[in-house]
Amino acid sequence: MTVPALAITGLRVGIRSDEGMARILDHIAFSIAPGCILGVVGESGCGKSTLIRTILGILPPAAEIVAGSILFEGEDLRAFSEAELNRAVRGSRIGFVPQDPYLALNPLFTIGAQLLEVMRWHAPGERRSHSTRLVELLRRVQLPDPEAALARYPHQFSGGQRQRLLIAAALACSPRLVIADEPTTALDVTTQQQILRLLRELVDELGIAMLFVTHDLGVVAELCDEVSVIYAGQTVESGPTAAMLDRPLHPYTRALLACHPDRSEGFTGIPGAVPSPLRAPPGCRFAPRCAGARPACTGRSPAPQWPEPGRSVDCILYEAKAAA
Amino acid sequence: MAGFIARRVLLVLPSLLGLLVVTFLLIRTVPADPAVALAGDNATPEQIEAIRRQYGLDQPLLVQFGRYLAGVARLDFGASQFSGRPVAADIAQRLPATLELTFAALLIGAGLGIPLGVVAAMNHNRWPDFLLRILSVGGIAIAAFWLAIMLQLLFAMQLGWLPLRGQLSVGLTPPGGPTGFLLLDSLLHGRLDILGDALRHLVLPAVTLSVGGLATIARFTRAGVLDTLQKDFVLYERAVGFPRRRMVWIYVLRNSVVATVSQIGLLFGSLIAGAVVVEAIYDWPGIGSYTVQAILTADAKVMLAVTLLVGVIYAAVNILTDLALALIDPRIREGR
Amino acid sequence: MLVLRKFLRDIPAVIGAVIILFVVILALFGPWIAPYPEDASASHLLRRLKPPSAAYPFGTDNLGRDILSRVILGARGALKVALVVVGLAMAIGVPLGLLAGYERGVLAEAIMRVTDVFLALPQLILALALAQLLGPSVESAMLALTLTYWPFFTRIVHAETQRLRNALFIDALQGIGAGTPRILLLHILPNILSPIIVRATIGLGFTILVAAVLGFLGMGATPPDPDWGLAVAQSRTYLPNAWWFATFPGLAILIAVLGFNLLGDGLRDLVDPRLRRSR
Amino acid sequence: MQITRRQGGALAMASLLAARGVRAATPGVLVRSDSPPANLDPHQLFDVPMMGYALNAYDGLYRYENNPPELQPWLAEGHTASADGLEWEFRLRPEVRFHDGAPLTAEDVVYSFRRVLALGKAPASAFLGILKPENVTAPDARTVRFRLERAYGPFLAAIPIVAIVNSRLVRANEKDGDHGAAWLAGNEAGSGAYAFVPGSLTTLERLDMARFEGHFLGWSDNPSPVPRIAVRAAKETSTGVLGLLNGSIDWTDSYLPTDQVEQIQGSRVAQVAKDVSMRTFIIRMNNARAPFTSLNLRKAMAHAFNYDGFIQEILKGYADRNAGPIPNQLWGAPKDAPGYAYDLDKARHFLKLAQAEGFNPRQQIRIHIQSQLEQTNQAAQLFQSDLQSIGVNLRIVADTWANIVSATAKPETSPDMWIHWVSTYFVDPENWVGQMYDSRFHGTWKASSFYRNEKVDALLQRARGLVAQAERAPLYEEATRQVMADCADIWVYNTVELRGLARRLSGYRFCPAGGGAEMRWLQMKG
Repeated sequence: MTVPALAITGLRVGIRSDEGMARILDHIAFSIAPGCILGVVGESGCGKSTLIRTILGILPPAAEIVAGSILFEGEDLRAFSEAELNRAVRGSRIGFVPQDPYLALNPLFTIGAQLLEVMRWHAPGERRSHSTRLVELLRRVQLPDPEAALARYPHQFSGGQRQRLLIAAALACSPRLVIADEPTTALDVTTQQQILRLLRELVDELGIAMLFVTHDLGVVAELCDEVSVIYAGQTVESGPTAAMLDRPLHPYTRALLACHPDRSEGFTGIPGAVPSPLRAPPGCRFAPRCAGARPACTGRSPAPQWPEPGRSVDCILYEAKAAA
Repeated sequence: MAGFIARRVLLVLPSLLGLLVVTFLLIRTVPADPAVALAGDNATPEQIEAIRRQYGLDQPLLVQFGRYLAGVARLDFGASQFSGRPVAADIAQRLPATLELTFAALLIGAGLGIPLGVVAAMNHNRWPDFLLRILSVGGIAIAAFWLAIMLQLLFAMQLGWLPLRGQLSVGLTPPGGPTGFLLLDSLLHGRLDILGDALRHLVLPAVTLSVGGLATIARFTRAGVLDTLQKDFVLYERAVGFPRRRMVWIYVLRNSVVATVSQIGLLFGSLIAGAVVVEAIYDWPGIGSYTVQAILTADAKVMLAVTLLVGVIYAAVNILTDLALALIDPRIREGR
Repeated sequence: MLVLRKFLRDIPAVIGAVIILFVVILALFGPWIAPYPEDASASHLLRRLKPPSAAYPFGTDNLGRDILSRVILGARGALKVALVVVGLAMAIGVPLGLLAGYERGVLAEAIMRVTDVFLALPQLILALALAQLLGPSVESAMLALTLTYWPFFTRIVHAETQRLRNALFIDALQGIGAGTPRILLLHILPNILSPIIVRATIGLGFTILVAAVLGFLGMGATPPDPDWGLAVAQSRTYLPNAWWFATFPGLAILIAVLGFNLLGDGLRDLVDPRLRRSR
Repeated sequence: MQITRRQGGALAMASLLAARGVRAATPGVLVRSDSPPANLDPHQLFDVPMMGYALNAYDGLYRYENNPPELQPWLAEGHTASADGLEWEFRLRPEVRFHDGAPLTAEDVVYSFRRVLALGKAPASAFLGILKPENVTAPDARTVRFRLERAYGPFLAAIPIVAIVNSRLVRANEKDGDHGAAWLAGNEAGSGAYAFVPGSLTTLERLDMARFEGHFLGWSDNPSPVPRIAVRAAKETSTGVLGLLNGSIDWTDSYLPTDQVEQIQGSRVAQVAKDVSMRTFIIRMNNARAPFTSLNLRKAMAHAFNYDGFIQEILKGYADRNAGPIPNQLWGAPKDAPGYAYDLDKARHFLKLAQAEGFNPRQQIRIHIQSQLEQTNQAAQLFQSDLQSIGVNLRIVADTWANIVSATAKPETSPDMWIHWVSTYFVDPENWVGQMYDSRFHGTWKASSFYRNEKVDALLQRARGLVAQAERAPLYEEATRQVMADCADIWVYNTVELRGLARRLSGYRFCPAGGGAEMRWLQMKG
């Protein structure tokens, strides 16, 4: 078996606040194989952004990793110094596509200046070769008139074009892993489709791994090979996309799917709200909202179960089944 | 770009006219009468009246203003009612000294204030930030002349490193022409001895004058950087591993100095005002002490000319500021 | 309560608040605190310009008055000048800036041109004219300062408002039919408070200092007011010998202004929604 | 005890400051820190800075020297006057040359006087009413004749006011009939002991002068005259004092604050020259307007000012009590008039009388001070605190010279009280009592008490029309006695002028007219 591009196990991240330590990520576990797209799905506030910042090592000063490991191509990223991360990981071996293409580019610098800055830093070399490569990439992401684009400013592009720029930027230093943070939410539906198609093509073409963070199950269904569902900082269920969408195991996944307009007749919704990480209930964090909750759920955290090959679920229900 | 400048210049003209009207009215409301001073200590009331007629001070307001405007249009600002000297000549002689001083102060203020502001912001709520906040406030609060005297005591009296006062040592003669700026002229004439001497004289006044501006610049830069650091693109730049130092000093700073640069435009006015005190203490032969003299002697011609001059400088600096902003921000350049 | 706790954690802001509280107490109860309250106007020729001692911890001034007492008694005037001038300047400058930045066309252009005129008007000349019209007093100096200070607020608010008026959320608000005053006051103003507060806190210090200069030229506080700026201005004749005469009133100005600024910075961090979001 | 400690401190500080001082002095150049005149034309201005310049760059027919001042022949060898005081003839010295080498003749003198009259500015005021331009004539190259409209006692005393200019040079630079006013405002056309260095002027800031070898007096009396003078105005007292202490200033103005004297005296590079002048310090009262129409109130005020406290404590004794309007040492000042003394009981007594006449003590009395002149401020505050103790409410109004003198044009606008000095422009009682209390001068700042007494008017009118001092003196004395009895103003002191001088200078000569600004007597080492 090949080494996964990214493997996270038992990750816990806390943030110091006025009212004590908040467990913003409680236990997160998943892995992505090269050439694979993993969708990480969760409602807003579930810790998706923190997860990305944790992997990239750009947590806010008040936050820290409490436990767990982040293995990137077999190396523990937690062991890297800030300088090493900045020089050799972020933007080079791990590419990043941000959420909002309108806000992510520095408005006062030309596209060329910004993108080449990153390339020069991560792969010192001749300026010309960098710009040649960049132009090629821009052409690859189907940006019109790529040569001229380098001299233009961000506000002179449309949203879709900017997202293409950012995708090209993420690929510029030949990364092994690309993290995409809801890259299509700010775009209109048609553009969204084009971008998703582009991403899929690029992953297949380059054989890289991609971590695709989103709240949109529809996008996941369309794009991802595997899915990992997060609720309130905890991974609740992971597995191949098709299998999971067909037969969700965790009550939360089921509820989530039930909410999706494409997949249910009635718009049901989940009662209650995502708990604050400060006042996370003991045991399973979904228990207070779970229709099938039982007293044991609030007693302790569930242990991960593997009810089918390639699928895992964190729910007491399946502990019982496994035991039986 | 040329259109942009032309538009700005055109917009300035009505403001300047408005400025003149306001000032003229203000000055005319002041009862102080220059004729009394001119007539001297032993004058009879009849002699004072004669002088008043001679200077047209008995004419209706509108006539006086019309005459004055006609003069200004020919760049003739009249003669000082106090000294009888042509106002334009006196100002032309003194203005370069003030400009040299203010530019030097601005240079020090921006040269130190911007980096200090950045450092403070990058260390938000840690000790360099606290220190800078306290120092910059102190800078604004410290009375210029108190600081000036302390600097004089230390550097001119105790250490003897720098001259106490003046623009040039007594033994040296200014090279004269062509620009009127002492530093520039001595350079053009190749008189490095004069240049060095003039620079030594410039240090203490410029530092004193810069303190308030430095504090303002540092504060605005700090606030700007803090604002910018919240922007999505900074997070993005961190996420793709921009070189740290270049990210702060180039990519973040350029976004943060917009407010600072607008401030520098405003600051220039207060620097000229601050020059009044600094010039007095260091005996700097600039426009500040000239203005105070004019105010104390109710010399309307000089006050009007100085007001107009400050207005023009202010407008010019603001146009320059706008140009600088346009250079910084491409969106402004495109008129968005 | 959360706000208060957050504020208390900001040590410089707390220091600032303590200083301001102290100044306010001095301003309110100065005559009861000062060791020699009669030195507001009395003079004692036999103890002129004495250096600091146990009896006169800050020394005595050119008329033998206890400088400590006069520093305490001066708090009221300083507070009055600073708050009134900056308050009035904001009251004039901020609404005009909002209006000029939000509306376009003749009105906005006119406001900005008038602003430019006042911004270019030399403070001293304006102050002189007003002092003559209204009689030289603290009040006319305050008016002069106000008239030359409001344009600073207009400029800043104008620039910031212009920047915001094209923002998406303003479009949205216009779309749902929110009225102009509502948009300006409830939506734009909170977003531009940060530069306003910074400018205002700088202004508090500036005002006290410029008032001192005006006092020296005979356009501000008049003797025997125990005004800090006036004391500093008068002390110049006795420097460098009688250093205490200039130093203690000067320190009083510095500390008061420091208090305003630190407090202002703290407030800025509290009210700025962008900073709030980051926590 | 405390005083000693303070003195000790001052001395220690002075020696500390002076330790590195001497280096800053410029060899061969005397640096003056007083202000240069607002312009260089001695016929347009006549004030202390102008005298500081004109006494060196120009010469007059006569000049005041020494203290008390003596009128000495200068460009003139002497003069004759007709018995009726109308005809005056001055005989010029031979061989006097201007700085450009041209000889100085009677023609230049005539031109100068006519120019003064034509310009009509400050130096003209003594002559405008009594002299017509055509009546100044030159019968020959060395004789100047004046024919006055009427006899004028102070005529000779005013003669030094007029500086003699090089008529050819000035005429050559006349423009649009301005009598060369624009040109001479920035240039020089004199014959004095020092010549202005062309191009060295920055108005009110700096100018340079160089010794004129060919001065008519010659230099044989002075073994080491100052070769070059650099005027560099110091605007702040503290800067001036520091400059004196570090040697970069050789010569300050003569109004050093008394509190700085000790420190300078303790220095090794500088000292203070102290000279009794003729410059009186006066608190004016507006006699023409309530409440000061009341003689009793004026007396109450005069008894409530702490003269000794002000002179001894605030001025450290550097002033002489001068109980009347005329400086003590000048003729015409009555030696027997006692004046008013600080006595709060008497003040209360007169205050009661004033109240009986209808004065309301709650009424606020306003005293205007010249806020940039610290002494007026201190006097007002001292007065205020004494008046408070007898129940009079005095309010201090900070003001400027220009505003006050404009306000004094009319009794309605003139302040209740204000404070000023009267300097010597010509050494004659007319300069003080004559112009201050004759009602014909009402409307000028000097007469701003608006005092009116027909007897005094008549006495002063007569004194003005006589020439012999012996005849005039009793008239001025009588007028002065009357003014003092009417308690028109509060006369405080006669100034001791305090000038900081570098120790490398010697031979300083003081004269109340001009305040010692004549540089030709100075000797300089290094």
